Amino acid sequence: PPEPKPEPAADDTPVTAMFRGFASQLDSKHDLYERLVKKSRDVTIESKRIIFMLHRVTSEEQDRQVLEEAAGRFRQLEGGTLRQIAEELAGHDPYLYLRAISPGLQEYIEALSFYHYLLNDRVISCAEVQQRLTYPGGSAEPASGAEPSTTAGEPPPPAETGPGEGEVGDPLRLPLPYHEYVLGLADLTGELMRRCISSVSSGQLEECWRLCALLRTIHEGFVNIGNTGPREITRKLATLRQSLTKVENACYQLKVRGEEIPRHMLADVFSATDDYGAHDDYAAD
Amino acid sequence: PPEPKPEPAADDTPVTAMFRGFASQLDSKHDLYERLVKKSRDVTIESKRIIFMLHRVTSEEQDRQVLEEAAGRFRQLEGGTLRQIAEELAGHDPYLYLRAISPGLQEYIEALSFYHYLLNDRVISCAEVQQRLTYPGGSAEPASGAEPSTTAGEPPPPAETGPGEGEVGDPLRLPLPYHEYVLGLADLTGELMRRCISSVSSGQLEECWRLCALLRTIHEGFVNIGNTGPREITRKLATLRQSLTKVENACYQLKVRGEEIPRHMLADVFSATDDYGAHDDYAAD
Amino acid sequence: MDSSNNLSDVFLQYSAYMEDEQSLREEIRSQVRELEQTAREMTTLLQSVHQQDGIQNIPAICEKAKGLYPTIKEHYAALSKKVPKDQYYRFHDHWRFVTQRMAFVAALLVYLETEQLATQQMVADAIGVALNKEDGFILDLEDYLAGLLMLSSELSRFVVNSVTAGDYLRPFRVAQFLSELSAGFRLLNLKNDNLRKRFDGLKYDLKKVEEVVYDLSIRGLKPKQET
Amino acid sequence: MDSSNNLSDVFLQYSAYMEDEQSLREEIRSQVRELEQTAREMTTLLQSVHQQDGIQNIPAICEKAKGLYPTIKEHYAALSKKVPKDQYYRFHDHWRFVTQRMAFVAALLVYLETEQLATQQMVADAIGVALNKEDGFILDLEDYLAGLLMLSSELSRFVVNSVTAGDYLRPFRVAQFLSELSAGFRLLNLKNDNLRKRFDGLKYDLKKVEEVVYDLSIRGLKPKQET
Amino acid sequence: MDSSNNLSDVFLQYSAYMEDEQSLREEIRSQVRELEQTAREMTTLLQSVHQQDGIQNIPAICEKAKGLYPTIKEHYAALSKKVPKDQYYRFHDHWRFVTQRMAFVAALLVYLETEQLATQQMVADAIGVALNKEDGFILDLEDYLAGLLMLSSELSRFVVNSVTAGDYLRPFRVAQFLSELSAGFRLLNLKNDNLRKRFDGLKYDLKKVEEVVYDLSIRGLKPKQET
Amino acid sequence: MDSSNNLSDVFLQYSAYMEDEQSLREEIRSQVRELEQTAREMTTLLQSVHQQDGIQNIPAICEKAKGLYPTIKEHYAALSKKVPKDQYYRFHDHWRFVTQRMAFVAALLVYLETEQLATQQMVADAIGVALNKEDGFILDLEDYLAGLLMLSSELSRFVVNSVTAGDYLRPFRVAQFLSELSAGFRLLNLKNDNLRKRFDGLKYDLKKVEEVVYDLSIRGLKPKQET
Amino acid sequence: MDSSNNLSDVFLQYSAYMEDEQSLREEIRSQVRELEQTAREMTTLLQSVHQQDGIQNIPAICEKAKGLYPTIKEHYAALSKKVPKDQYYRFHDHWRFVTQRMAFVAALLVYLETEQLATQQMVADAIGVALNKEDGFILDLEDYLAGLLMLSSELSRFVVNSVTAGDYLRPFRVAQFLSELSAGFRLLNLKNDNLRKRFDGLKYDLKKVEEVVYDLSIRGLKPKQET
Amino acid sequence: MDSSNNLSDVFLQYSAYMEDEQSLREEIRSQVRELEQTAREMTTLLQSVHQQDGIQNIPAICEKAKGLYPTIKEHYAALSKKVPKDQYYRFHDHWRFVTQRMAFVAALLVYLETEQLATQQMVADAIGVALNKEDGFILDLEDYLAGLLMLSSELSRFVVNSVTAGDYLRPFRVAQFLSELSAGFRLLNLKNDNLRKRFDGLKYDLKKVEEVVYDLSIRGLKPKQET
Ligand SMILES: [Mn+2]
Ligand SMILES: [Mn+2]
Repeated sequence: PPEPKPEPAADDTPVTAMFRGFASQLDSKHDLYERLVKKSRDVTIESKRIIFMLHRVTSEEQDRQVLEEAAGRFRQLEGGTLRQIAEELAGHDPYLYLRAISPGLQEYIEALSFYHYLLNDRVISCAEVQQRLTYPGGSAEPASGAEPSTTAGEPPPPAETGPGEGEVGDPLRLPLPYHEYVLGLADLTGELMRRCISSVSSGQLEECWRLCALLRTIHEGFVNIGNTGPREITRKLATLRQSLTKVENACYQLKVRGEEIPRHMLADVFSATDDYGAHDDYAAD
Repeated sequence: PPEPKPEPAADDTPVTAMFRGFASQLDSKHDLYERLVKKSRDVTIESKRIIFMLHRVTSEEQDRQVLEEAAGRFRQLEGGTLRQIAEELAGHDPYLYLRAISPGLQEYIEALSFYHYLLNDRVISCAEVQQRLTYPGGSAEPASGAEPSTTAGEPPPPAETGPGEGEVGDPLRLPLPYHEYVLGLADLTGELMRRCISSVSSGQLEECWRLCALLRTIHEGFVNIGNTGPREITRKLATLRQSLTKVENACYQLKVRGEEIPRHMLADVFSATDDYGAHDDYAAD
Repeated sequence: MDSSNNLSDVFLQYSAYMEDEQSLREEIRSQVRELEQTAREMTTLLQSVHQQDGIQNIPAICEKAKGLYPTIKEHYAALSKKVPKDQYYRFHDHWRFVTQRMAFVAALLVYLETEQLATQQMVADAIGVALNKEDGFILDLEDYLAGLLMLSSELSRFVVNSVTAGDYLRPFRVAQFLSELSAGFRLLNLKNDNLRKRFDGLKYDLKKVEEVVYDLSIRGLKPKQET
Repeated sequence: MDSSNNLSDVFLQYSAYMEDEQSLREEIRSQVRELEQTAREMTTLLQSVHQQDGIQNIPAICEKAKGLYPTIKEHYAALSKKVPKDQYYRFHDHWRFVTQRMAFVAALLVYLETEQLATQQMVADAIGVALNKEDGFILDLEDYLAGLLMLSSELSRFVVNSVTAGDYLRPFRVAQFLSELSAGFRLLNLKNDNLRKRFDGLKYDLKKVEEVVYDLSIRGLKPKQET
Repeated sequence: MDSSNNLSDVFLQYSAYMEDEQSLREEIRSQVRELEQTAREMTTLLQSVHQQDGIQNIPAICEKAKGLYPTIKEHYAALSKKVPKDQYYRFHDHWRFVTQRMAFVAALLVYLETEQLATQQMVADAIGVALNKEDGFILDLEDYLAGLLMLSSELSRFVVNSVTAGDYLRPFRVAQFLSELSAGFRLLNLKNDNLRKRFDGLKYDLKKVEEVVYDLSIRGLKPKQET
Repeated sequence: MDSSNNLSDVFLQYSAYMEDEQSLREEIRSQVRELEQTAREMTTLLQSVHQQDGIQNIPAICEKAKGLYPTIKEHYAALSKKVPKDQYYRFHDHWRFVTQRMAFVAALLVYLETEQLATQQMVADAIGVALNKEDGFILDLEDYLAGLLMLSSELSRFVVNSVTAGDYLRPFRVAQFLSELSAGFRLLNLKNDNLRKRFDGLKYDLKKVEEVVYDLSIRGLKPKQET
Repeated sequence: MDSSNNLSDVFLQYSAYMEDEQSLREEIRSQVRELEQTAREMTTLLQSVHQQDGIQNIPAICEKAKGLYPTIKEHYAALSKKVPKDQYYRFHDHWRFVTQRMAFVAALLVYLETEQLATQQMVADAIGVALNKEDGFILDLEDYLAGLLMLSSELSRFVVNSVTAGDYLRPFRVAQFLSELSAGFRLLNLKNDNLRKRFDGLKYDLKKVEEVVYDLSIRGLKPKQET
Repeated sequence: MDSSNNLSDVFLQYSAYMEDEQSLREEIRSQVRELEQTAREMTTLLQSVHQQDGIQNIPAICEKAKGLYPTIKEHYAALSKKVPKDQYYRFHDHWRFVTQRMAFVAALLVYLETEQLATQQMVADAIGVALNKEDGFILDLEDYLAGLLMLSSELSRFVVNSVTAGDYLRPFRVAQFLSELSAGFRLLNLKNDNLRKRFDGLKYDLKKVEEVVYDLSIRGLKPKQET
């Protein structure tokens, strides 16, 4: 963060001198805000790219490779841009700048929780995410994998950590408000829906049922929140419901279509086998 | 009005043949509408120009000349574009096309009533306006003063009067709904306000008082209508109120300024003499 | 003072004018409300064609619905008397919606009985209004067209229920009908936003019916007489 | 079939209930429209105080306007009969606006005649409604306050026109009145957005009147009796 | 000075009155918030009928949800005590939404257990409020109807999930139920814009369920007992 | 099933989190309401400087208003205790408005007593909050600036009333003061929409005061000591 | 006087300039209307590919539609002459919609004839506009992409009707094509909301086509030549 | 596979193109921000003409302000390089506001130095942009006119402060100038709502200046050299 640099002009009145100080304070606040907006945008872009990549996950062997690549990119993101955000924020009231970083944070949570679901078949908790955004050793050396970012021209973080420099021993952390985490989860449902739609095409029926159940559970959670949460949630709830409807309709279609599959043809259609299509009373054909 | 010209294609089904007829009906309705919109726009432009010109009226001699020019231009407008509109509408339900011609009509009423006020010092009535828009002899020869308009390419009115041709004896008239007339009056107040502001500068105090009283009376009329009229009135009422406030403030300023005029200086300031400035208790100066 | 007297005449006249208009509108509105009531009854009666047993009883249902035509005609006659000549479009908004609905009802009845498209003339006759301005209270072309577009939505639902009720032939005929109707509408240069939006609905309805036809075809349920 | 019949009975019942309410609402609306008509007439009459000659004739103008109070009271009595005792607030929106206007008219009359502030009680009495919910159709406090805030705007216009008509004393008295009224409103914790916005208007009106006082003072037009 | 003192007294009185009302509103709001909390819990519990295993466990789920009725009743009793008898509609907006939701919940429970339509009386009893204005805190008819229309949307979703869970019979029964419900609503002359829009939703829900029935029929999945 | 258990933990935690937040917000809101009450009282007291007799009694009025500072400080102390460290801006919206008003009040008091611009430090001290985040509950810079911009509007009104009360010197001094303030604000790169709009107000206020100065100058009422 | 004359000359010049622009806009609008007319005709012609007999006659239908290209080119040439070279984006909104439609038409024609994706260059050539800004009136990239996304929706409908008409091969080829198109769009970082929404539509079109492929596969209707 | 590779190449190309445009917009925005900074500095410098001592020092103030023209020109040159020659109007909104402000600044400087109206050419030259589209980055006519209308408001304030500072000649000259400017604008047929509203402002500015002229005249302060 650039220090205030009021350059009093020769003909300044006391009032103008004072306002030069204000100008410099407002500018540095605004500059920090802008820097955070840019970094947040970088986080959004990279998170969206990881999500795109994760949608490629289908077969076992490929999975491992893609998931490993994703793991690496998350490490880079967390050690790079996200860490820089944490450093910029150190010593500031994070809520003053929340609106600047919120879009990036939510997209990161969306990507990370999608990855985590693919890897572990469960939803990552808020504490787990916070853990990943906590950097032991405080303002230590920048993460080794820091990506070559467009912000290269800025002063290197270790040299000048700004207002927070007094607390070198404390772990550096990018504070994650619970609301942001939950809003990220709400976005996750869109990706789960997309994954379900692709699963239908690639015949991974088992996963469709699983995704459908998961989406229903998330939906229940949000129904219980209702309109008590931040206003954004209400807006996202509508999208969530749409995603849920799409998934439920896809599962429904799989079911009714599956009901008329002649058993012997199953192998031709789906590469993966499953315990599916027990009924045989399909229509005259 | 162009007659329907459905050209049945060779491979038409009965349905498509029927729809060709509909298409032609819809198109000719739409074309008429568009023609009326254009003519209405011409009426608006000419009316606005006359209003501009009328704002030049100040001294006696010049007045006569400007007012005569305005009279001529109104005759031309009424015998030209407005008559063309009447001819286009002959035989049609005018309310179907009211929205096309309404802006032009209202601007014309605004201009005409402004002119009429300057000439006769009173407001023209709806019947008087309707009188001017009634053309004896029905679809007779076009008015001699018809302006060289851009619509020259169209068929000459006498040759083809369209659906209304059966009623040659009836006077041709451009129907003027009362609402349109009243809406035009509402617009007049804006011009009266502008005239008042100019009168202040040119020192015609008598006229300011007169205009102020007139505006107040129109305002009372509209207060009595309230929100029972068409929605447009409510919108215009706000503008009317603004105009009234401006005029009342101008009169107020004239009064308080006048109060401190040294009597002997009056002649220098105002060209017109008046029974004004009776008080002498003006501030120390 | 002269100008002020003159002005008070203007506003008095206007006041009287508005009161007349107000009470005329009130009468029209109340007449339209009765018309809407009957129109709603006809629509409700026709809803039963979607029922399992309704599909087998179409002629009876149509007869029952048509029994309300005389009432509809009376309402239109009464309404028509209230509206001054050449001022149809001054008050059009009051009956626009119900007339579109009646055009739909009439066109649905014609379709159910003859599988033909009801012409504007047929609809006008059915509800007892004129086609040409000279002959009085009319059926506006755009209202008629709006009615046809409601028909397409009803038919796409009807096709689904027909199949459920075991009638595999109907979808093929309806697809043909809607395809012709759609071709017709494509010829129009729709400036009216409302019609344009509903025409998008027709495209969607047609697609839906085409999918039903596809479902039947792929399952070999396409009856023989269709080729 | 049994359940279906039953269901349609239940809905017929609901339907009847809703029709009743609908027509009650219709009656209220039409009664309110008449009330509005008279209220508009009173407002229009009072507008003439702004005219040059009106300022000299205030008592006569007030008398003329007050001549309409009996009609107003009749309208409120008729309205009050229509509204079920415990459903005032169900239909409040219908007469809210006109009642605010009547509160304004009554307060303006009181001010013009006595240069005093009309209390809620005085306004209620003038238009013939109650103050306490127990006594029936009431004057809602917020509607009364809204009326007072309209008064301030009318008075600021009145001050300007008084000066134009040569009355240099009035601005000083109105400034004092509005300043007290403003102090009164400051005591209220206004949660109602509408009132709060109008109160900002009062501040603006007061400022406007203060500027008139200033204009007179600086030109030595401040009459002697004020110091 | 006298008038000024007086004026400030009057305003102090108004101020006290408004503060009282303010705090009443505050209390109502906080009571409604608790009610909403329980309503949300019931809704959440009922959501599990959509899960694969939920469909086999409907009676148990219903029991669990009904276990919250006593709490709901307590909340309504508390609320009812706060609201002055004749001011129900003054504060109606505060509990309108949650009451519609409760009407939906109650009607869903009745449907899941009996496949019948819950009447207004049944809903009022379930949540512990009155039906007639004379008896105090009531269930407004329009709120009840809004609840029914939410039910239709939930059922159309439920039908889809039932099929996914292998229950091919349910769609036929729900189609019948919604078709009757739709006929019922057709009897009403809906002036309320909100209800009218939701009724359009019901038509859409019905169409959706009919398409499910179609899907089953065309694939020969129509169970034997239905004809 | 694992994932579902895990998820219900997530939502349970979130629910608890939100309840905590909700009740904290409730407490803050109620504390702020008390603060607003005192702030309103101070503003009301200061209003009397606009009165004829008030202008002669400025010191006494200021003393009386300053008598409420201890109460203000208590409220801020209580508020400050409720807000967790480093979460000032999480709840800022709750007290933003009243703090701007207090900044205005404090700056007005300083101006009336010293004709100087109150610094951010002076305002912070007066209302008992800190300037640096490290020292606790702070006075946000933008809120302080918003308070200064309210001051300009009050002063432009004050100038008008001063002249009415016969003080012809004050306008010249206020014009100078506002002109400096305006030059100061011009140095800021205002991103905050609210401040930017209010700054437009300052320009207007300055123009107004310049016109008063003009009125005095042209009438030779410009006192000698000003050149 | 000199300066005044001069000034009025300058303003007359400005006035003329503004009138010119107004009439230019008018001309553009009317030229675009003609273009839209022809575009509509082409679309209508191409609709017949969905007909039973149309699917067997694709080459003839394409020829007929392509017969209108010269007219389209004339319209674009006329339009291009009207638009000042460097002001394309000043008036872009006027022809944006019809150009997207023409991009769709051109891409559909290319697909029907070659089963290839029409590049931006191919579309530009077909309708007679340039690709590079240097060469004059261009085909904006986003308009081209919007046209491609309309294509996907048309093809998903086409696939359904192809199967009905007995062409079991086409779905497999269209599925491949749309899958590649979808992969292409995934490479874009779509900022344009409109495009992004349409891209979601492409995914659904693809899913629909894949379901048709599935339907054919399970019935052994997958033709041999596809692998 | 061949076609697929090709397709993905094409889309990669499109993708790059879109990214470029995005970053171009970013660069333009940041360049405009710098331009705004300098424009603000010039405005601030020119504010001092309203000060007592400033009015005696106009030439020096103008010189100082003009010292920033080179920077302004650099910014416009840099901006101009970024904007593709034929896409001025694609990005116009980004610099529209600051260019209006610069037109105002340039016209004010010309007026202060020569008491002439700056033509569009003069303004364009001063800020270093072209007048004709052929010559590159231009000064749009409407932006120039908006700048002139800002000038009138500044001059009306300037006139008031001039009189305060003892300059009694200036009001007569400014009145003449604004009267000519107003006549000029009357020649335009303003379609642009924003311009039309600002033109109403010009009329009021003129009235204000004429009142000053009147004030001077009645006091015999009209200097001799003016006739
Ligand atoms: Mn996403
Ligand atoms: Mn006008």
